[in-house]
Amino acid sequence: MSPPLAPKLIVTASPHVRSQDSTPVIMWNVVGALVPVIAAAAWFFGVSALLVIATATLGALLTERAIGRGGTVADGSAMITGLLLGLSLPAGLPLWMAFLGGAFGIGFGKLVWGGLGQNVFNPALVGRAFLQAAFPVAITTWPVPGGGFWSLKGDLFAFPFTHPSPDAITSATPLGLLKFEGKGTELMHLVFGDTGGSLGETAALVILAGGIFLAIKRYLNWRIPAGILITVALFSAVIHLIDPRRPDALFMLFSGGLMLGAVYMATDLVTSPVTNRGRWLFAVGIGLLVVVIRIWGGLPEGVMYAILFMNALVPFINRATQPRVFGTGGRVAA
Amino acid sequence: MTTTASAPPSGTPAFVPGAPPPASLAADIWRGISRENPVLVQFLGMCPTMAVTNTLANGIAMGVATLFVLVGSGLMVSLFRKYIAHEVRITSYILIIATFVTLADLILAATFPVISKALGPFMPLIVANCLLLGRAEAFAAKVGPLRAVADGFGMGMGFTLSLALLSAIRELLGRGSLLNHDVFGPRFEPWVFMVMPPGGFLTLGIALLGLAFIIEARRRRAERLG
Amino acid sequence: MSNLAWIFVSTLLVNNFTLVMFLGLCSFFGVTAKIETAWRLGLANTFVLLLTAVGAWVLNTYILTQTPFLRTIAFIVVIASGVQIVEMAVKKHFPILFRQLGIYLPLITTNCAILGLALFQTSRHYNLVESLVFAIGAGLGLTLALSLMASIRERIEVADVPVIARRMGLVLVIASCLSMAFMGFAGMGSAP
Amino acid sequence: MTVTHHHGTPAAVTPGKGTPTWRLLLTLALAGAMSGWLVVTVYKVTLPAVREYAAQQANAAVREVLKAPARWDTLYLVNDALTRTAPVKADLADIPKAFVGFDASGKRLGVAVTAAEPGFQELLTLMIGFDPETGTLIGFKVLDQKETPGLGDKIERDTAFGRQFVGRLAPLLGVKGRAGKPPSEVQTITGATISSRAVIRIINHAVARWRPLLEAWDRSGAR
Amino acid sequence: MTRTGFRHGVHPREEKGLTSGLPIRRMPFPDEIVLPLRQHAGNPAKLCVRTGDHVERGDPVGLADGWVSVPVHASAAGTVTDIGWWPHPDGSMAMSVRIAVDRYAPQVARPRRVPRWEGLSTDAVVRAVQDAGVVGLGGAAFPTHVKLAPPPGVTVHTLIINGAECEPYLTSDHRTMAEYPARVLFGIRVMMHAMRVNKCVVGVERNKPDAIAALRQALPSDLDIAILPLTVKYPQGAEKMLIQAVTGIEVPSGKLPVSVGVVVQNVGSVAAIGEVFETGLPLIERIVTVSGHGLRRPANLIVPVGTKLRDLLAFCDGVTADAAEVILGGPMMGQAQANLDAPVLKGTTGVVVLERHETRLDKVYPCIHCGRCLEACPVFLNPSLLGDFARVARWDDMAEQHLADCMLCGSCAYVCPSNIPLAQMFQAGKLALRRARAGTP
Amino acid sequence: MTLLAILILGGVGLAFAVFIAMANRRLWVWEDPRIDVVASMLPNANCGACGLPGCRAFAEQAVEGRVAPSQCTVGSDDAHQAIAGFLGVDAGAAVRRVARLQCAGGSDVAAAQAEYRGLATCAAAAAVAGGGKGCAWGCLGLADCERVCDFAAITMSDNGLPVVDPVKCTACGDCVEACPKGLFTLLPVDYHLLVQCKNLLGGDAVLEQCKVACTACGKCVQDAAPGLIRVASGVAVIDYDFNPQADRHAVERCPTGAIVWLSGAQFARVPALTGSERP
Ligand SMILES: Cc1cc2nc3c(=O)[nH]c(=O)nc-3n(C[C@H](O)[C@H](O)[C@H](O)COP(=O)(O)O)c2cc1C
Ligand SMILES: Cc1cc2nc3c(=O)[nH]c(=O)nc-3n(C[C@H](O)[C@H](O)[C@H](O)COP(=O)(O)O)c2cc1C
Ligand SMILES: Cc1cc2nc3c(=O)[nH]c(=O)nc-3n(C[C@H](O)[C@H](O)[C@H](O)COP(=O)(O)O)c2cc1C
Ligand SMILES: Cc1cc2nc3c(=O)[nH]c(=O)nc-3n(C[C@H](O)[C@H](O)[C@H](O)CO)c2cc1C
Ligand code: SF4
Ligand code: SF4
Ligand code: SF4
Ligand code: SF4
Ligand code: FES
Repeated sequence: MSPPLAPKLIVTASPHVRSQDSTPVIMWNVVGALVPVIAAAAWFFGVSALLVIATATLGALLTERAIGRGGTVADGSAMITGLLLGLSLPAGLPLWMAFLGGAFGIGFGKLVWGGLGQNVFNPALVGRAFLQAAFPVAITTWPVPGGGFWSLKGDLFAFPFTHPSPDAITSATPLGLLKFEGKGTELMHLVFGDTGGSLGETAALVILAGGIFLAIKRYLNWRIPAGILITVALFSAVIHLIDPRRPDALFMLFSGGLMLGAVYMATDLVTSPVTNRGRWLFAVGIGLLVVVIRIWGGLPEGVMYAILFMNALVPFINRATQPRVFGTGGRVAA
Repeated sequence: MTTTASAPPSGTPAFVPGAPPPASLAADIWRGISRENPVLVQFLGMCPTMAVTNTLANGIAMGVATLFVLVGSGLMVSLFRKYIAHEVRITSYILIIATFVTLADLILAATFPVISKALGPFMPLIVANCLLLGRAEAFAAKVGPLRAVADGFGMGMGFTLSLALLSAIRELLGRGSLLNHDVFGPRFEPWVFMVMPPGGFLTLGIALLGLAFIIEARRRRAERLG
Repeated sequence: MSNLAWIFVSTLLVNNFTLVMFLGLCSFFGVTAKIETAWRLGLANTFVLLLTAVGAWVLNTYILTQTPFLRTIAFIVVIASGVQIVEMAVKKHFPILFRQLGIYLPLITTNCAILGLALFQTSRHYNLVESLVFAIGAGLGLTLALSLMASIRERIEVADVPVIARRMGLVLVIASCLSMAFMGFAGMGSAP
Repeated sequence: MTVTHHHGTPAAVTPGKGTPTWRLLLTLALAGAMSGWLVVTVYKVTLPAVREYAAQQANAAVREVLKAPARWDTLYLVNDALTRTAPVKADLADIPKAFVGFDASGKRLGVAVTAAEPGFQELLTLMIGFDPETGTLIGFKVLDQKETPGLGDKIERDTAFGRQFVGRLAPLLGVKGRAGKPPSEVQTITGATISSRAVIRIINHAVARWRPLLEAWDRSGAR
Repeated sequence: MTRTGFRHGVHPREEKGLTSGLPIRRMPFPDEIVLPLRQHAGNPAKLCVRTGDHVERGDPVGLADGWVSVPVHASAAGTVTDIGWWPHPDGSMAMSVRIAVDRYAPQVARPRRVPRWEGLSTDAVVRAVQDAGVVGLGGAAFPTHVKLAPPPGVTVHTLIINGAECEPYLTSDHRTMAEYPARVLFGIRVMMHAMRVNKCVVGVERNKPDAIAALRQALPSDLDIAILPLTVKYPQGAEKMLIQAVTGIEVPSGKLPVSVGVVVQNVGSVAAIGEVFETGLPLIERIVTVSGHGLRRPANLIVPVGTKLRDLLAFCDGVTADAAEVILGGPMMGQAQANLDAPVLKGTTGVVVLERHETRLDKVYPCIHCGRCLEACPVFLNPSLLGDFARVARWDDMAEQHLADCMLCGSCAYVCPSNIPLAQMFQAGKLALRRARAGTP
Repeated sequence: MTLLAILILGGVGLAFAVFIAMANRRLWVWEDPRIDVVASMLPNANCGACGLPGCRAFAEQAVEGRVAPSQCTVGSDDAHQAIAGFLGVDAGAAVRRVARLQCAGGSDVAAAQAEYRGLATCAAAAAVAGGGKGCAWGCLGLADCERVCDFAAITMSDNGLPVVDPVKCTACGDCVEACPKGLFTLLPVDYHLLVQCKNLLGGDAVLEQCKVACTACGKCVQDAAPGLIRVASGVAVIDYDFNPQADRHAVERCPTGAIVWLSGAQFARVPALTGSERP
C-alpha cells in the first residue's frame, strides 16, 4: 500500500532547502542598479554614451556566447562586465575599440581562466587596461559633456582598425587638469558631473545611491567601498595638510573613476577577498594606491591600476586572513 | 647503444649515462625545431623571447645570434669534452658560451650598430639563457662534434623561428609594419599594447593557446576515429 | 625624489625586473607552482644579487678598467663559480638552510636577472651604494613577482581552466595581466 | 655518412674526488686564456668599425644640436671645474663633457652637453645645445630613451615638437592644448605630456647646471 | 557575543507552524516492524534471536556488543520472520530483524522491575540506561550511558539539555517539553544524580515560549536547573554552539565537550531516561514529527521504532501529488530516502516530505567567491576553499583546511548563491579521507 | 692588450679553479653516486618545470623513488626510458597486474530506485542515500575512477561502467582508492576467473536489484576445483591461492553470468564511447 508518490523519489544531499539569493539574481540586480548610472551618462553625453556602452556590452556578450561554455550569458555577469567597461570609457571612443575592449576583457579576463568565478583580475578592468595600453591617445580624448542628445561625440564610427579623426572640442578631466596644468575644479561640478571624463565618472551621487541599494540587499560588501573611500579621504587629507598645494579630500573623492571603481568594480565578488578582514585590507590597499598614483605617479588617474594590482594580491590576502577555526587560538577554553 | 639496467658501472667500459640515443643528423636538427622547440615547448630562454620581440628585425637578430652561439659552443664543448674536468665543467661551458656571446656581440656592434643598440644588454644576456647551458651539458658534452653542431643548429633554428613568429605578430599589430615596412597603410591605428611588456606575454600566451588548440583538436579527431 | 630612492622604487615597481624588464623569466614561469618555493627562490636570488652587485663593482673598478669588452665573460664566470662555491659551502655547513634555499642555487646561475643586474649597473655607472640599492630593489621586485605569480597559480590550480589553457597558456595571460597591473606605476618619480 | 656514437669520458661517470687538482687548474686557466685571446683578436678587428660608428653618432649629435658648427672643442668636467684635458686614467665615457662649438669665423655658437633623468618609463638621455651667455636654446637631440613606442617616443620623432625649442629661453615652461608663446613656452605633445615635460625638465636642469660652470670657465680666461 | 547565541549561522524558514500546535498522538502498530541492528554510533548490536522466534514487546533482539554499544529491543510483539539485509535509512543495506506483528497481542511488555533511582550508584544507573538501549535522540544516536560515565580524571560541572531544536519543521522536542515537562525534569534529576552534577541548564530557542513556560512551571525547587531562552538561529542546537551560547566556552577543536566539563543531552534523551526509571520500558518508541508541504496531514506521533516509512506516511493520509523527496530528520541535515521500506530508527527526529519545487534542483553555478559561506559557517571554516579543493578531489588539502572540524551542518550550502552542494562535498571528502586512512578495502 | 686580456681571463679562470679545487677538498659531502649519473641523464635545463627546484633536485628524488622519470617534462621519452632503466634495477621481475571491477551492474541491468540529483561524482553520490542505485554495493557510474586514472586506462561504457584497458593500466591503484564502493581490485593480468558482483543479498531477491548479480546459488562452487570458490555471506568468493586450478568450467552454469572467465578487458562486448559523446 504505497502512498501516491511521484514515479521515483528524488534524492539530493542535505541541506535540502536554500536561501533565496542565487547568483543570477545577484548579477541582474547589479545590472539593474547600473541602469540609473547609464541614464546619467546618457544625460551628460547624449546618445554617444549609449552607443559606447552598448557596443562594449555587445563585445562582451558575443564573446561569452561564442567561446564560453554554453548558456552562461544568462547569468548576467558578462552583461555587468560589458556595462562597466562601457561606463569606464570616454564618450567619443570609436566603437570598434569599445567592442574590442569588451571582447578582450571577457576573453582574456574571464574565459581563459575558466569562466565565471575563476578569474583573478576584474574582467572589465582587464579590458580597459588593454584599451588604455593599446590606444592611449584615443582613450584619453575626453569630449565635453552637454550638447544636444543626438549630437555625436568624437569619431564613434571610425572604420575598424583605423584612427579616429581628431575631435575639435575636447576637454581635460579634473585630474588631468590638476596633474598637468595645476588647475583645480569646483566641487559642485565634480558632484554633479558636468566635467570631462569617462561616462561613469560623472555621476557620483547616482553611483553612490546604487551602491547603497546593493549593500542593503547584501549583494555587495559595504566594507570595500567604505574602506576605499575612507582611506582616500584620510590619506589625501593628511597630504593636503602637509602640502596645501595638493588636492583636498573632497576633490579626491569626487574626481575621476573613484566612485565607480569603489562601488562597482572593487566589489566584484569574484576578484575581491572572501574574508571580511581581507576585504578591509584590500580596500585600504586600493585607497592608498589610488592616492599614491594620483599624486606621485606619472598618470593622472590610478583607480584602475590600483584595483588590478590589489586583485593580484587577493589570493595572498585570502591565505593570510583565513578565519580562526572554532575551538582554536586565543578564545579557547583551557 | 642500449641502456642496461645495472648499478653505475665502475670499470665497465665506456657508458655515457643519459647520452642521447643515436639519430640521424636530420633528426637532430628537426627535433629542435619541432618536438623540442625551445620556446614553444620547453619554455627556455624566455627573457630574450619576451624582451626583444617587439620588432621582427630584433627578433631575427637575437635568434641568429643565439644560433651562432649554440653552434659554436656546441662544437667547442663537444671537441673538448674529453679534457674538461668534471668539477669545473659548468664553469668551463659557461666560459665557452660567454666567449661566443662576446664574439657575437662584437660582430653585431660592428655590422649592425642600430640593432645592436636596440638589443642592448639582452645580447650579452644570451649567456644566461638556460637553453645554452642545457644543450651543452645534456647534448654537446656527450656526442661527437657533428651531432653537437646539428643539434645546436636545430635548436637555434627553432629559437629563431619562434622569435620571428612572435616578433612578426607584435610588430604587425603594434606598429602596423614588418621589418619597418608599412603594411596596413597610414590609416591603421597601431595597438601600442603589443609592443609593451604585457603584449609580449600575451603574444606568447596566444601562440601557446593556439598550439594547444590545434593539438587538442587533433587529439579529439584521433579519438573519434578510433 | 632622491637618486637612491628612485633607483629602489624604479627597480621594485616601475621597472620591475621580471614584469617590465623581462629578466629571470625562466624561474618566473618554471618555479612558481608553489608559493613556498617561489618566495624562497626569490630570497635566494636576492642574496646572490647582492653578492653579484659587489663582485661586479670590484671587477669594474679594479680589474676590467682597460678591457671592458671582457665584462660579460668575467661576470658570468665569477657568478657561476661563485654560486657553485656558495652552494658547496652552504651544503656543508648549513645543511638545513641548504634544504630550504640552497637547492635553488643552480637555478640562479642561469637566471638572467643576475647577469642583467651586473650589466645594467655597469652601463648606468652606478657606484657601490647605488649598486647595492639596485640589487635590493631588483631582488625584492623579483620576489614580489614570483610570489604574486605563485599565489595566483595556486588559486587557478583549483579553477576549472579550459583544457587548452591548462599547461602554460593561462600562465602567460596571468603574466600579461600582472604586467598591466604594474603599468600603473609608470612615470612614478617623474611627475611634475 | 654514418654517424658514430661516442662513448664518452669516464669522468662523467665517476664524479667526486677523482680529478687531480692540477687538471682543474689547467682546464680553467687554459680555457680562460684561450677565450681571452679569441675575444681580443675579434675585438681588435671590430674596433675600428665600432669606434667609427660611435664617433659618427657623437659628431652627428653635436652637429645637430649646435646647428652645424665648423669645429668644436671638448671640455671635461673634473672636480666641479672645466678643463681642456681629460684625466688619464678614467674611462672617457664616464666624464661629463661640454662641446663648445664655433662657426667658421671662430665665433662661439654655443655649447652642447648631455644630461639624463627619468622620463615616463626609464632614464631619458638628451644632448642639449644652448648659448651659455643668454640661456637661449639652439636645439636638442634624444640620445637614448625607452618611452612607450608610439607615444613617448614622439619626443624624438615629432619634428614639430623639437622645432619649438629653437630660440626659446631657458628655463622653459610646458603648456598644453595651445601654441606656446615665446620666449619660453613650449607646447607639450598630446598623449605624451609626461615625456614632454621630462624633456623640458631635463633641459632646464642642464642649462641651470652648466651655465655657471661655463661662465666660470669664461671668466678664468682659459678660452 | 551575547550569552544566548553564537557567531555566524543562518536563518532558514522555520515552517514549524505546521505541527508546533499539534498535540502528540500515538500511531497504531503496523503489520511489520524492521529492526536494524545498527541504529546507534559504535558497534552494532549482536543478534540474539532466530527466525521463527516469538518476541514480546520490549524483548531484546540484539545485545550490546561492547561498551560503546546498546541493545535493540522489539517494539511490538510478534514473530521473527527473517534476519537479513534490509534498506537502512542511510542508504546502505543493514542486517535487520523483521518481525510480523501479532495483531491480536495485547502489546503489553513483560512485567519488569522499575529501578528505584534514588538508591542506585552511578554504575547501576549507567547499566540500567545501557540495558534500556537508550541513545541520543538528538540525531547522532550516540549511546547515552557513555556520556553518563565521564572518563576518569575529568569532572563534569554542567549538564546542558539541548532543547534548541533549530532544524526547520521539527517540533518533537518542542512538544515533548510542552506536554511532558515533568518527565523531562525527572530525567534530568536522574542524570544529575548519576553524574553527581549540581548544575543544569536547559537551552530552548525563544520561538518555543509555551515549552519554556511549561518547563519553568514544573521546575523543582531542590535542584539548580535554569531554563535559558536562546537566540533563534541555525545551528543553535549543535553541541559546540549550544555550549558556547550557554557557557561562553569554545570547546577546543578536536575535543569532546567533557574536556571542558560539560555534557550535552537532548531533551528527548532525558525524557527517555525518565521513562526508563518511571516505567522500566526500554527505548522502543519515540516521538517523531511528520511534516512538510508534501504531506497531507502533518503530525507529532509516538512511533514504534522499526515502523517502515511507507506505513508512517500512509498513516498521515499519504503525500500530495507533487511530493518528491522524503527526508529523515530535518531539511538542513536530514537524509533523503531512496526506499520507503527503510524503518524509523531510535535516532529519527522527524520525517519531512518536500514538494518538487521546494527541492534543490536549481542549476549549480561556479563559486563566485562571495564569501557568504564563510560568514555562515559556525565553526569559522572557509567552505569556499574547501569546495574548490573538493571539486578536484584534493582531499589532503581539505584535511589541512580543517575539514575535520566541519560538522556538516549545511549552513554554507544553505546560503551559497551558486547552489553548490558544499556540505555534500565535505561529506564525500570525509569519507574519502576515512577510506584512505583505513587503507583501501 | 692581448696579453692583458689573456692574463685577466686566464687569471680569473685560474683563481676560480683554485677556489673550486679547494672547495672540492674541504666541502665535499658524500652523496649517492647515482644522483650524479641520473642528473647527467637529465636535460639539465634547470627549468623547474617539474615543480622541483632544478634538475639535480629531480635526480635526488628520482633516485629515492619519489618522482617518476617521466615527470621531467622537458626530457624526451628516450631519456625517461634510459633513466627508468638505469634506476629500475628490479623492473620486469614482477608480474603485471591490472585493475578489475567487481561489478557488472550497468544501468541496463541494475535499476535505480530513486533519482539522484546533485554533484556528479561517485564520492558525493555515495554519501546521499547510496546514490539512489537499487543495489547498495554496485557501481554508481559517475566516473571518479576514470577521472583519477593518470594513464587514461579507464573509459566509461555507455551503460555507465568503467572499462579498464589492461594494456594501459599500470596497477597504480589510484582507482582502487578512489572508488567509494571499493569495487576495484588489482589482479595479475593472467588471472581469468572473476566474480563481478559484491551484492551480499542472496537468492532471487537480489535479481530485483540487478539481473547479473551473484545469487549465491553455489553452482560455480560445485563446478570448480575444491577450495577455489566458496559462497560467503551471499556472494561467491574466489580464493586466488588456488588460482592455478582455475578453469572455465566454473563459469558455465552460472545462471546470471556473475562469474566470468576473462581474457583481456572486462565487458569486452560493450562498445566504449569516447568522452565527448557521453551524455
Ligand atoms: C600604456 C601607456 C603608456 C604611456 N606612455 C607614455 C609615454 O611614453 N610618455 C608619456 O608622456 N605619457 C605616456 N602615457 C601617459 C598617458 O598617455 C597620459 O595620459 C598622457 O601623458 C597625458 O597627456 P594628455 O593629457 O595630453 O593626454 C602612457 C600611458 C599609458 C596607459
Ligand atoms: C568516539 C566518540 C567518543 C565519545 N566519547 C564521549 C565521552 O566520553 N563522553 C561524552 O560525553 N560524549 C562522548 N561522545 C559524544 C559526543 O560528545 C557527541 O555527543 C556525539 O558525537 C553526538 O553529537 P552530535 O549529535 O552533536 O553530533 C563521543 C563521541 C564519539 C564519536
Ligand atoms: C548542526 C547540528 C545541529 C543540531 N541541532 C540539534 C538540535 O536542534 N537539537 C538537538 O537536540 N540536537 C541537535 N544536534 C545534536 C547535538 O549536537 C548533540 O549531539 C545532542 O544535543 C547531544 O544529545 P544526545 O546525545 O542526547 O542526542 C545538532 C547537531 C548538529 C551537528
Ligand atoms: C557587486 C558586483 C560587482 C561586479 N563588478 C564587476 C566588475 O567590476 N567588472 C566585471 O567584469 N564584472 C563585475 N561583476 C560581475 C562578475 O562578478 C564578473 O564578471 C566576474 O569577475 C566574472 O567571473 C560584478 C558583480 C557583482 C555582483
Ligand atoms: S557544513 Fe561544515 S563548512 Fe559548512 S557551515 Fe557547516 S560546519 Fe561550516
Ligand atoms: S557561498 Fe557559494 S559562491 Fe559564495 S563563496 Fe561560498 S561557495 Fe562560493
Ligand atoms: S587508476 Fe591505476 S590501477 Fe586504476 S585503471 Fe588507471 S592505471 Fe590501472
Ligand atoms: S567503479 Fe567506483 S569510482 Fe568507478 S564509476 Fe563505479 S562507483 Fe564510481
Ligand atoms: S632566459 Fe632569462 S631566466 Fe632563462
